[in-house]
Amino acid sequence: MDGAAALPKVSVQREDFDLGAEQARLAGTSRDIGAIVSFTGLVREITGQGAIESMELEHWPGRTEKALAEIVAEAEARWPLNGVRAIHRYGRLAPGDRIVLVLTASRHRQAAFDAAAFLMDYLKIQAPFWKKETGPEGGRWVDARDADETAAARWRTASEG
Amino acid sequence: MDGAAALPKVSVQREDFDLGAEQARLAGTSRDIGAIVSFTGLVREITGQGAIESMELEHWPGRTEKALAEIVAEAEARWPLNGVRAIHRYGRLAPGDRIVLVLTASRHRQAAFDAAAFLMDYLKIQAPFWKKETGPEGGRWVDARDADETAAARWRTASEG
Amino acid sequence: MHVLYFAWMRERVGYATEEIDPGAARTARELVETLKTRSEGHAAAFEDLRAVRCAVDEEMGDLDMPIAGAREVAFFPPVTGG
Amino acid sequence: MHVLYFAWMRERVGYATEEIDPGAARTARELVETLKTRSEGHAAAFEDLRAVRCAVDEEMGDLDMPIAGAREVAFFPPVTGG
Repeated sequence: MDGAAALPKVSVQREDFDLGAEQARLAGTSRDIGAIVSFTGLVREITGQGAIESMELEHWPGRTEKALAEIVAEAEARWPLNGVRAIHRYGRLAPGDRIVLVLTASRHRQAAFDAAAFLMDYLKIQAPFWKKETGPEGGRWVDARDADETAAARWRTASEG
Repeated sequence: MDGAAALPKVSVQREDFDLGAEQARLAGTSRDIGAIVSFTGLVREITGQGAIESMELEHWPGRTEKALAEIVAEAEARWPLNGVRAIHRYGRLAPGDRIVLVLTASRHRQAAFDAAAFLMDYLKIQAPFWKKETGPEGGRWVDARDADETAAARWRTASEG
Repeated sequence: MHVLYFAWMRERVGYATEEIDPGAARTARELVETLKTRSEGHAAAFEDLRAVRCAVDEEMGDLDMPIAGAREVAFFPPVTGG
Repeated sequence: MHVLYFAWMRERVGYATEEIDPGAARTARELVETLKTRSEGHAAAFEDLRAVRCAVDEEMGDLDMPIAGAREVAFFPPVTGG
């Protein structure tokens, strides 16, 4: 894998990321990858409280990286992955900005799709990030969505039920 | 959308594609996209017939583009998409080369994930491409996989059953 | 009538397209019976019809599709793209 | 014992961390009862416990987690990343 093992699987950073470069790095010189799925999450302008001007992402330094690493390890235990990468930004973001990237590589497409969806579902409920939106009426902390609990629960049913 | 409507949704081409550039083009200046999913399919070296040297992708010019456009239109009818893009290569490819790219953009992640998986499942059984692998024992046409029919069938059950 | 062949069917027939008179053939399957007699290559291409798909005027379907009035019939193995 | 607050709990308390003596508190929930009395901000932060999650020495759990011997307890609202 030409040193691919040395690539970080998880990053929590203020800076933006480059999808093309990250995917190229993940694929490396492998000839055994048949499928790569990426998920990019972006800041939407229109939210529950109308048009926002910006968003501030708070996190728990140290614990966040650990949470992402745990979720990545769980995905690697569940699916045969040739590679996996998760990047989550924090700090001040504007509408249209990228927030999160998840990349999964596997021999076959179903494993890559499922692992990427799993990573996003678990990240949503387990990684210690909190969003505060700033709109015309000031700042407002985003409420957690019941739908995110439901989305994550389907993976528990699939593996334990 | 700053002319985004003029971007082609479907391309069948000999040339490689650039994931980062394609995703940037799809997102454009939108502030309404919350999720973008990409799927990249690659040529694997080890296949059913051992290590291959190259692969030749034949297609049906004209009809292929029509098939991809039909699948894209079906995805747009099923999910609320802000954008969708499908690129499929033909001609001679080597292990590690990219074959296909599917990109879906939506407000929420589930629609983007589902639409991308649907596009790939349908493309696999409906787009007129045929793969011929060349290995140590010569050329061999790749057999269609029953698993691809099964994968596509789940979308029929979900919508009609 | 224009007939197209793809992938290993094209290789077995020896060429990608030909013009033929469908005669009394009313379906793709009946057309196959005529085509099989044209050469050993044709016979080999149509040897196992379970592995043959077709399209009449670019409309995908099975071998029982009617071909009356069609300009073009295409024969090919199950697709393997993606 | 080190106590951490995040997001709107941090804002209501007025700061992100504090050192406290847990006294006789055996669980995070019992610790909350002590913390609530420290200021109006603390009381506001813990006003609706259904909206409060916690972690003891970085182990996520519910308010009934034991805190005996813990170096650190964190309180935060449900997470909203991704």
